[in-house]
Amino acid sequence: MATYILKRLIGMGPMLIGITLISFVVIHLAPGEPTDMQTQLNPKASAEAYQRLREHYGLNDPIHIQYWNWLKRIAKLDLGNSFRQDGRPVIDKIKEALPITILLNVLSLFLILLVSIPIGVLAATRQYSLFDKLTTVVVYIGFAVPTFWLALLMMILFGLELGWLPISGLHSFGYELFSPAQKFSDLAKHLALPVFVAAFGGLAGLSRYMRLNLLEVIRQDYILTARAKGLSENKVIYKHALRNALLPVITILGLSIPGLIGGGVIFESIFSIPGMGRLFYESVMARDYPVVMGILVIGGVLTLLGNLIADASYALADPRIRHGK
Amino acid sequence: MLDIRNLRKTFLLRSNFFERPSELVAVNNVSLSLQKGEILGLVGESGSGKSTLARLILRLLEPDGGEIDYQGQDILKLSQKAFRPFRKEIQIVFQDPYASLNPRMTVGEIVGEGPKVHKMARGKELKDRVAELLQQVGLRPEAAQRYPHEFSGGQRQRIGIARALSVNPKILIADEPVSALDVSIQAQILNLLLDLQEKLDLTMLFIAHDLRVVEFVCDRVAVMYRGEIVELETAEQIYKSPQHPYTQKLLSAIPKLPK
Amino acid sequence: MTNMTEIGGFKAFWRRLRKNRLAMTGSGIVLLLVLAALLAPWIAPYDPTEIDIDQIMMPPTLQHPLGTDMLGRDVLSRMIYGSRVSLQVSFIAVGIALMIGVIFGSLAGYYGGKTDTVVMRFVDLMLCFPSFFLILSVIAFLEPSLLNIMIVIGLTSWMGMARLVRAEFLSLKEREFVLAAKAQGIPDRRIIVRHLLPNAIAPAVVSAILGIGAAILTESALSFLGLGVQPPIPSWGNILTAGKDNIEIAWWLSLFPGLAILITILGYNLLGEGARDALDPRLKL
Amino acid sequence: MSLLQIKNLSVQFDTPQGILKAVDDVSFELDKGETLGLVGESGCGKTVTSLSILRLIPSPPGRITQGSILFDGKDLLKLPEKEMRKIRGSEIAMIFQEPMTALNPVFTIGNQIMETIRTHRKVTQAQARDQAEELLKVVGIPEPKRRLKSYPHELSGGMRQRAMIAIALSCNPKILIADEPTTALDVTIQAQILELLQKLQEEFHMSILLITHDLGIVAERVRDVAIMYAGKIVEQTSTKRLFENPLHPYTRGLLGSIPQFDPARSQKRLKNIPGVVPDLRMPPPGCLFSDRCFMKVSHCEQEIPPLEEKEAGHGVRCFEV
Repeated sequence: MATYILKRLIGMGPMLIGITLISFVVIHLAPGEPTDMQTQLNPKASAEAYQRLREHYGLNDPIHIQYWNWLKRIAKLDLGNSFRQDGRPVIDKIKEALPITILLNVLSLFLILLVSIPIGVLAATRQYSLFDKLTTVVVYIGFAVPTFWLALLMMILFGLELGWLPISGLHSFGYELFSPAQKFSDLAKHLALPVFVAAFGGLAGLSRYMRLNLLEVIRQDYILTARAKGLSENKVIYKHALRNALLPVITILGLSIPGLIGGGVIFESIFSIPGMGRLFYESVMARDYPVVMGILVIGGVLTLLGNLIADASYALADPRIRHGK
Repeated sequence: MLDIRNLRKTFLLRSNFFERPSELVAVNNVSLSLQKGEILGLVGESGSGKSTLARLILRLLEPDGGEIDYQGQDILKLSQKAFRPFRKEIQIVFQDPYASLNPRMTVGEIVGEGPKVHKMARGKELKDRVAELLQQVGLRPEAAQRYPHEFSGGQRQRIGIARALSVNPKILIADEPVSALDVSIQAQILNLLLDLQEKLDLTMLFIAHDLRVVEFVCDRVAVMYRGEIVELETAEQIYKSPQHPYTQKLLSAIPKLPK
Repeated sequence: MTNMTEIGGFKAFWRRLRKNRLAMTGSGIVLLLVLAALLAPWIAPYDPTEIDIDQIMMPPTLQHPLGTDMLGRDVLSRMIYGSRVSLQVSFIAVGIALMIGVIFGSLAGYYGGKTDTVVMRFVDLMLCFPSFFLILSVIAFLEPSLLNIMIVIGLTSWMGMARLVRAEFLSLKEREFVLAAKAQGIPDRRIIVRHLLPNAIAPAVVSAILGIGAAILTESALSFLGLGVQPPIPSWGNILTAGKDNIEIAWWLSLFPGLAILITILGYNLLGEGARDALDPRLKL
Repeated sequence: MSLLQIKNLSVQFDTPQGILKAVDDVSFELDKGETLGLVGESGCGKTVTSLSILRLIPSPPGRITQGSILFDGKDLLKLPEKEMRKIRGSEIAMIFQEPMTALNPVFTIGNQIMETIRTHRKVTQAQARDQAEELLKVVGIPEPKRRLKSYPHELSGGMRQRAMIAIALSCNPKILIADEPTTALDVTIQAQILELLQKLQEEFHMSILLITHDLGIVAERVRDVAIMYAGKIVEQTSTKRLFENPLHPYTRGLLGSIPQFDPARSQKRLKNIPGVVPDLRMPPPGCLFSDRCFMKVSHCEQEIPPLEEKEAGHGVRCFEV
């Protein structure tokens, strides 16, 4: 196992280079220059100042040298400084935003697993029942709902009409003065809508996947064997079938990481949550190249790590892979 | 007719991704010669290398070493392109009648593709040829318009045979042609193969795991075990006095009907 | 191995699809949408860009069944015209993705070896990035035009199809009917076109139909963020943006375009899943 | 005395193309300690019959429409599900054709044997483990202690089937249903497994219902035999008599279809049965075998022949015998 992980880590090397290369190329192929924004915003900037700025960012070097220099800095975890007014190091901005995004996604993943697995199982074991048909309809609609629209509707309903939940940010005014319990409930209230919205599409997808998968497993011979042994139906489903049906979910979770991070752009912006998605959106709009490249690289690396963890857990969970033939 | 000398093929097996791949010698120094007009049986259990041998002869797999002489030429030395005309000469019938027919082509297209590509017939002529082939294997010519899934296992196997015969081969390799079929259908297909072999003067390599079938169909029988041919004798000799212990074991394991 | 046994030709596929009520509902929705887009100038009650300061922010009335926006423009007309954007973007983007996916997938699957390694590494690499991040960065730095959006969505959504086609090729090329074709000396190109592609394309087509929904979603999300189709050209996404800006006073601006997106995507999903079942009846549960 | 008595069993499946009578009016008896062979080709209803005994027909689409299955005097078809579960795996156990797919890939062999024991017997984990180890020894798996911890994929095909047999034997069942237990195995392994079953039958005083398509296996291992065709039993008698004097044209065709070596090569072709099995969703009226039958008379296509005793202890479903 350890050797496997080591091998995979080594194998990630070329992928990392690839990630940086794509991030770099995407930004530099686009027309316009990082300096445009700063010079345009400041009409007094002279041609001389413009040149100085170019020099400062190394924009006069040939493109491959620029990449090489950038790569060398990344290797030292130096992602440069933001172009925005504050001019803070990119890595600091990401450090602030990343935990929020991770918290949001972990919570919504939990919600997804917690709700969709039982729904999938119940729908599969009661195939063609009213419950099955109902959840199928809900799932189809869930698949098709645009998250940003759902977010708006939720804001209108729970925030404006009912007034139950706050609709923006992570904390209420005066958060610092709250007691720990108040802080917790305040945070929970702020997170409720975003987590629900973030989880919604996944809920639909996974419960449908779970249902299909379990139905497939139930048709296998070993389920017949389990029944022929005289096991109760609960044991047949929850021990023999579920274990096999859950295995592929691990892979699915691994594959869903980039989507979760990417989906953040929309609802983090809508709910004004200072996570990676919103940071990315704001940086893109402000042409803050160092931050954009930094997030692309970090996002890619996180996905790689996520996939590695998913593969390793799959290998641990499935004896056929764990023990080989 | 066909001389196989010291044919070898090794596969690299990766049983799971934690371990380094291991070697599996599928065909180990096999020499075999097919006489014109005979039916040579090749019998062995799963994993004995008999199907790999068939694929090597057809050059669907590239061997690691050895020679195959056909009409005075080592066909293994030919480039794939130079080998193409020879492909008409050696044809194969596969085991699984469900996997061996393209589900998105009509029976007529399946049977007629070979003659068409090799420019043996076209247009009306091709149509007639397909009809003739279908009749030869006991199907109605109207079958040409239908798709494989409309036929039963035995009928599909007939279509597979018609396809193999469509390019007028001299040698027919039958790779477990009846093992996926029910006994009563099995007998129909065996009889058909025997009829066609006689009528078209085919040379046949008949591969099977069932010694009963092989002994009934074949003139000579080669017994394959772990990539090697352990015994090669006339069917009668194999039946009456098997020499190799594996052949003896195989023979004694066959359930026998009372006389 | 019998999943191919009941497939047959296009007629059989159509017959099975016809029987599937959900799939037929889906194609009905899609058909309506296509009609709305094609006939927009004739069926839209108003000019979608016509400003009417007397009718600003009117809630739905008989005159304006879906209300008006902050410039007094008729929301229904804007939505009918907006369907043109959705349709155009999704079809062309998915067409691009399908083309790239099929070509890369077939090459990787058929030739294997180094070709396969290189192509699949690239696919893995592209999959490492949240595709919305990539789209957003490129679009933001380019002009946010319809053409750019279509191309960028297409270029960032072919990976799944490439994987599907490759996986199909890998399993199909070991199938006995392909071996039989090789044994008959059928040339490579004919084997790919006649034997492999027709059997391998189905999952990619299904994923393309489902991908149309996803592309519509991406486009409207871009418009919503102000990076998509620029006003005054109407699109569902930018009507929704107006809805967000006026969330406290004009609920209809949020509700209807969202509903339109939902129903459209639902239509494509129903059609896509129906097509999958009809293409491969074995998978139907 | 018969331990298991099946009377007039009929099983139907609802298919999109109509109702399929998979098993139609099947009756047979299985005596204590004896073996009955149920023989037929694919789709003849032999597996459906065996699954019906344990009431394991997937429903929907399947359903037992009539008949009774008397086991030890109880009608299994009338038992509540809970009582039925006590019989499955404990009184009547089953093994299947494909041991690889019949064993759950994610649990160890030991776990799967112990599970059966602990479902039906009140024993501790440790006792169950000892019993499981003993069972592995009995079915001839070397190093039983180590093999308890093995997963199915780590065993060869033959060993997997032995493990499957160990599971089936774990509660000392009165009846073992073996559904094509050797079809997926190589012929040399097949002989070993059949040998093992015979040995265990004596040791455990079991009755065996052996389901197979291979008349050769029946000839060597089975006392009584029933031949099925298209959902019906067409011939039923002792094995000895069946081979001495096969009466039904289908049985005769089947026997002729089996290749047998003949040094003189007098027989150049097999005596085969022409045609194919009819579609059971649209069965023709009359005898289902009539369109493949060389003894057919016009009568056969109108009426279904009954299963009649043509001699003592030899039932045949044919007008012309």
